[in-house]
Amino acid sequence: MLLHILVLAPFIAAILMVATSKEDPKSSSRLAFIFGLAFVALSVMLIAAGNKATDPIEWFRIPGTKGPVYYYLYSHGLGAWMVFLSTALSLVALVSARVTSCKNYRNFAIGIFALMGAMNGTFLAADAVLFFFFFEAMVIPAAILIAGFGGEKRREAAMTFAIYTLVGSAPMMISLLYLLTIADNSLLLSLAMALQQLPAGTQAAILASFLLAFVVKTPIFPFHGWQAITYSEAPAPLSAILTGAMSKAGVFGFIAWILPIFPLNMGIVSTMMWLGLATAVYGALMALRATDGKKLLAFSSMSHLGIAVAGVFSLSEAMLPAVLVLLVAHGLCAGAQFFLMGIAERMAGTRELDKLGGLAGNSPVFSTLFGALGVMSLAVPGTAGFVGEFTVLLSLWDMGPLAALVMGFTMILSAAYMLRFIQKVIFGKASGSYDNGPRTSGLEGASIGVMAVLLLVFGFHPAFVTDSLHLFDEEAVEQMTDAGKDASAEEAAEADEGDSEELPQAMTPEEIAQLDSSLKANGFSDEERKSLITQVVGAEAALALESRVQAGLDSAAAPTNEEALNKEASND
Amino acid sequence: MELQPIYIQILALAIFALGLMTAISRRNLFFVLMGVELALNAVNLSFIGFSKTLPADMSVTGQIVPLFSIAVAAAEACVGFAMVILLFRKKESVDSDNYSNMKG
Amino acid sequence: MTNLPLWLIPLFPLVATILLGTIAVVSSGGKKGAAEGIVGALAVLFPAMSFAVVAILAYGMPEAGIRETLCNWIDIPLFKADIGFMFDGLSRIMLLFVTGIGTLITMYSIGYMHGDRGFARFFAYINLFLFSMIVLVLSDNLLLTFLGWEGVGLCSYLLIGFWNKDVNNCKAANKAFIVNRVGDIGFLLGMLCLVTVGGSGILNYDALTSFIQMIMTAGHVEIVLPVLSLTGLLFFIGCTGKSAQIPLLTWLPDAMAGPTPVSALIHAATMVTSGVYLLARLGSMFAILPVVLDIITVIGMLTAFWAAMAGLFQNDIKKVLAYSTISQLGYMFMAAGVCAFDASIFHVFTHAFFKAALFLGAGAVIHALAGEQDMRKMGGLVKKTPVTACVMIFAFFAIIGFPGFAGFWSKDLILERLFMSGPMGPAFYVIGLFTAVITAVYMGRLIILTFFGEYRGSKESEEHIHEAPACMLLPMVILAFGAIFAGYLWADSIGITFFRDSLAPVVGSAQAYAATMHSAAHVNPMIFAGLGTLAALLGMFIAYKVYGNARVPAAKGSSAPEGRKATWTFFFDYVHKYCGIIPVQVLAWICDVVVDKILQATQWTLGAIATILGDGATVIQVRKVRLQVAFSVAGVAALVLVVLLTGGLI
Amino acid sequence: MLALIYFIILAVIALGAAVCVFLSRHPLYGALSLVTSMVALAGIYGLIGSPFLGVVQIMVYAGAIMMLVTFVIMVLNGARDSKTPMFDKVSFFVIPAVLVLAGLVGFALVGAPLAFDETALRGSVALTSRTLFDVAQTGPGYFMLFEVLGLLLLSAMVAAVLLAKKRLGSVQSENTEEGH
Repeated sequence: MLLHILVLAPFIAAILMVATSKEDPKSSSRLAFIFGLAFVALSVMLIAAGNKATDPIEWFRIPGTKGPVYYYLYSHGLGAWMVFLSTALSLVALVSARVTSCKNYRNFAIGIFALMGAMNGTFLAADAVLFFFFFEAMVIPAAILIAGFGGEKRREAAMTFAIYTLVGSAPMMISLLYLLTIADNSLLLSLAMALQQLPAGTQAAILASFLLAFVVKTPIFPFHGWQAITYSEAPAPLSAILTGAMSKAGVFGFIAWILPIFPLNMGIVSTMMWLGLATAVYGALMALRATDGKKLLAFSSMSHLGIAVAGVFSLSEAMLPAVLVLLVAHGLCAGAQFFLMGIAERMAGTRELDKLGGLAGNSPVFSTLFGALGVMSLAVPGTAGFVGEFTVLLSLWDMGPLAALVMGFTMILSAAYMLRFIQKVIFGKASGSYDNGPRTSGLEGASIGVMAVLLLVFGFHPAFVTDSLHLFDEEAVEQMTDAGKDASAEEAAEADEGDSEELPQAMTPEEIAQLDSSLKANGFSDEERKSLITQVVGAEAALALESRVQAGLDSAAAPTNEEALNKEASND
Repeated sequence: MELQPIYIQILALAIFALGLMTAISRRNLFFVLMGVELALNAVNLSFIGFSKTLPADMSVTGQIVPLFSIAVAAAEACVGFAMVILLFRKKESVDSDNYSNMKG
Repeated sequence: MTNLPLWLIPLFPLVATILLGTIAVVSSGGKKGAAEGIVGALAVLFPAMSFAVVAILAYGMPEAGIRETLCNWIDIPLFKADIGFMFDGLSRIMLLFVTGIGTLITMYSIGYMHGDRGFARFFAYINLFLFSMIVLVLSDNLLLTFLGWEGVGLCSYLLIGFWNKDVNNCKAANKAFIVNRVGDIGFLLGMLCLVTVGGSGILNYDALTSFIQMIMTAGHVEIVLPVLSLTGLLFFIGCTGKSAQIPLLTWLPDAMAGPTPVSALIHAATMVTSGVYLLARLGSMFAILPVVLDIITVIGMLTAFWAAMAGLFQNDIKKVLAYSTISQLGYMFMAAGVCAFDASIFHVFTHAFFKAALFLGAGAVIHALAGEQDMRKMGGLVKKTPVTACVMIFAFFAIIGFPGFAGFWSKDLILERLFMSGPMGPAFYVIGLFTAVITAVYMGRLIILTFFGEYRGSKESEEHIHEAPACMLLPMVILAFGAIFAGYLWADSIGITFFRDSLAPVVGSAQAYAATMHSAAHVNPMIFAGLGTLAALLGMFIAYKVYGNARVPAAKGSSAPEGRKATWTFFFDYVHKYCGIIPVQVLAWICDVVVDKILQATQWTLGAIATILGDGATVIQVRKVRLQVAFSVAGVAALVLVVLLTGGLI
Repeated sequence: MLALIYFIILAVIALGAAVCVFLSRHPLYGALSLVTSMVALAGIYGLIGSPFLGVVQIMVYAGAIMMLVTFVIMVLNGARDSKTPMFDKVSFFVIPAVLVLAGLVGFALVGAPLAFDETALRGSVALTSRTLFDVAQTGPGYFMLFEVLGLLLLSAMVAAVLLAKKRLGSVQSENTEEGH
């Protein structure tokens, strides 16, 4: 139920916002604030609730494919945290935009809620088609908001953003459709199994098309053309959401879709890792030369996400918690920095770094927050950023000292550009007046302050974040199994009418061992392998159990399989 | 020689072709609308002609659809001419080539 | 009383930080700022309470120290770390002088910062610094030490750039942080190296020591030696950053842009010595890495010599002290390099007193002269500010190693250990002694130029020269006492070894291991004492001869040295510029101007192709609606034709 | 046989009138030709057994709509497109295209086997109205559709009025301008 609310209720909220008066931003902002707060509370509940899944509802059938598309949501630690980022940043954006864009506040709030719903859907979808649907749907409200509320070159920015992201994910749609013609349904597991049947060349092509979508969204080095202009032209609250939550969809895609579905050979893995590092260095270098505050933040964000992607493809055991902490830290930190830059722009009327300065004496609360968050983005120990970057560094160290060294270089560069940024904005002498717009409102300052405090809390006790991360723990596997059972029970019922011989059989230990070794060869870590196989075996065992009860056979073999598997995993 | 259904259809086709030609090739907006009316009439004729070839219980549909299409055509003509008046008032012209603002 | 929890020690400054920070932010909106009385009282009270806790704990500390694990910090696969504290001989000494001197300097700052707009903010930073420093020395594992390590770097950044209206101060602060960051990456990678060798548990100091002992007793040193050497080297890079050694030393002279109490506390007494602390803390590991130890010795020696030479050329009173700090840190590294960790920590201890006294004295002078830092415009101040002059002269005697003063005992000890360190020992000793002579020369120059001769500033400014207020003088006097008597905790020549015994549980075994590696002839310690005294006297004599006759060049504009002196002083700045900054800038330029333009061109080309294709399609999309309908008619005709030809209908 | 003769007469009238619509210069002539063509078509409807539709055709089309058309044409007196050519370059493309289309469809039609089903009169008023309004037999389908159609007509009327009327304010302003 929680999942349904988190995905669907934002859209309902958007529709309800339409009912409020356009001329009366005060009432609509109050309504929006209440909604936003409720969603944040819900997302915190989602994190606290652990793994959850809804009942799969058959949504529609794509002609030419075997199985139906399910409306099926499930949340694991990663997705839940991303949902938290999306709701929290949306709330702060609503608060911040209240001061900035009074005139069309209602429309802005509608867009933000629609965007939030699409992002939540992306992070919670268990069905590939559903995921893709939301993944694409995110672009629309974002592009409209940029075109409607952005800076001078907003049309260009919105076009660039929409074209880049939509074109980037178009190949993914085609290959997903192709996969669906082979797979039983569009759930993760059957996609992975379907992929195994394809020849290696096709697999590589499908992998490339999937990667492209996520690489553009993140963005990774040669595909980052949309990022700087979009982030700088979008209204600051939206940029915060874009960088804090939406760009996470790319990294999330790598973790939640690429890694489980595709057999990754080392070539791809190391290529992606080095691409991530190249992005990190490139972003940092570009940030060093940036003269536009928001562009600087955009490149800084790109640099950090490059590190996150490199961390993902280090595929070490510590990868998942490390990247999660890094993403959460970056989401909060970069988001807050964009909000602050937005306030600076509002006060000064410009984003040019050379025309800013001296804010420390002018508005101390703002500068305190600005300085504090700037320092936090440097991954100073005690902040969540440090835990994330250190653990990612640890993961990269596993891949080789050179990778870690490159990341270290990036960290030095990040200090260089971020300190320059802080100095240019809040230190020195004021080069203009700061009376262009309203100053930091109390609510704004408080919400950004809360983000800073959260960063500190996660920095000293990252277990808040990492503990929620039992990606495929027993409960989830159970639910996945149930879902699979339901789905395939229907199919089995259909099949019973025609031919009852087609009931699937449980996998033999040899088969499991084979699967395991193939997974291992493809670079899966022990835990992932174990969880994947547990899923497979769980689903298979449940099915086998059914058929065996019918056949009156002994069903003791299924647990034995699992035991053998556990033994294997522990031996590894 | 008796009346054959094919004659009716050929007549309907001829009138439809004339209506289409009028609608497309004439530039006067009135002729465009009248061409459309002519084409609609031809379609009605075709319906009725075909309905005559079916058994009585199945043919009723063929009688009903023209009825509706006449009503819809009336509505269309109503709005269409109102738009002509509006357009004429705007540009003092009923030449359809003058109204090409939609092109980006 | 000894069962006080350890976390109380860092807690007090942390609470003070939060309180003062809140006051600073809340009061900053108003015109007047917070009441200085309350802020000052809070700022001094909390460090003083920490000091009291440390003192109580230090008094009743058991031989093996106190260990306390507070909670779990990071717990993910592959890596676990706890937040835990360790209070042993080494931390005890560090904590005593960190909190003690910290309290004194905070007190001094109340007077120094009087009337500043950021009064509360300053003390919030100072308390944050004390918190970080306490965590640095109190933690029981490397990761938590790193927290303090970066924390002190951060506070140093904040305090150097405290007067942030002036962009130059900010640039100095940025430089300090970035150069430190380079070292910090070394520290981080060093930790990862250690994790590779022995898992995440090895980051705990006790675990590391027992690990080293285990491989030593098992005789497997050769196997892990390459990795451990790399580890040691990486940690040493971290130390060079924090302790301003070659090649990462350029930030310290620039860091003098901050308020003088900051220079005294952070850039002389405490933070910069954390590198030495780390070397001593990891002594058990460094002791088995001969190559790294040699590198440390050589680097320390070069730093000591170079900084002493550079100190000769400075006109800014604080810059002289900065180079002198670097030089003294070089001594400490030399000592650490020959495995004399107790001697280096002893020098850290005495140095903290006399250097803090010198800086506070310099601060009092600057305060008296309303911000003038150029020594060429001073002179004759002994009459106007007698207490300050006395304090500085005592500290001067301490730093040059005049017999009986604190520096004498520690420097003497280091030189002695250097001499006995092996075949290269005498060479090290000679250079060390020579550096001591130079030290005496430039310090003598400072004292002579500042306090003796005629006043060389403008007449009207002479009117305003006044002695500092009592709250500034009191800490100075206490530190001056420290500068005189701190050395008697380990007066080897007269047989007091309290300090060594206190450190023995921590670094004793490492030094014993190192001592077995080479045996040196025993020399009478009185000879070293005599030579040291001689060096100090010689230096003083030279200084008197050269500068005593008031042949001081007239002050021109900048206080920075010029010509060949500048080349010498800024040598490492040039090195950094040409080896670090410019390559990065070129790289950034390539990224921005070349790579990005290529990508944009690609993007543009693709867009142009799409546009051209689109234009091709719009040729059909004519202006006339009728023609479009005609096209569709033709299309229907074509469709019908196709259906007829393929026989779909008939 | 007699039916065929009637059919031929009516067909010739209808076709000829349609050609007149196509070729006439003034829209008023076109409208009158269109009326003629529609009346002829109504006759054909009656001839092939749908007298109800024939009546509706005359009432709605020939009566109501064409009156509207002529009225509008006369209101907009300048609607004569004498300045523009009747046929232009587009027509030379359109006419062959339509003819080809018609020829192809006609070719397809000729091949189709069609025959009249010789049963009783089917398009009678009684039968049609029974089919339309008999809720019990066919369900609400046609009845609902009929009502919706009524709604459509109503809304079309409202839309036409809204579109065509001058703004009251603008009328007044024009009047005042004239007054000055």
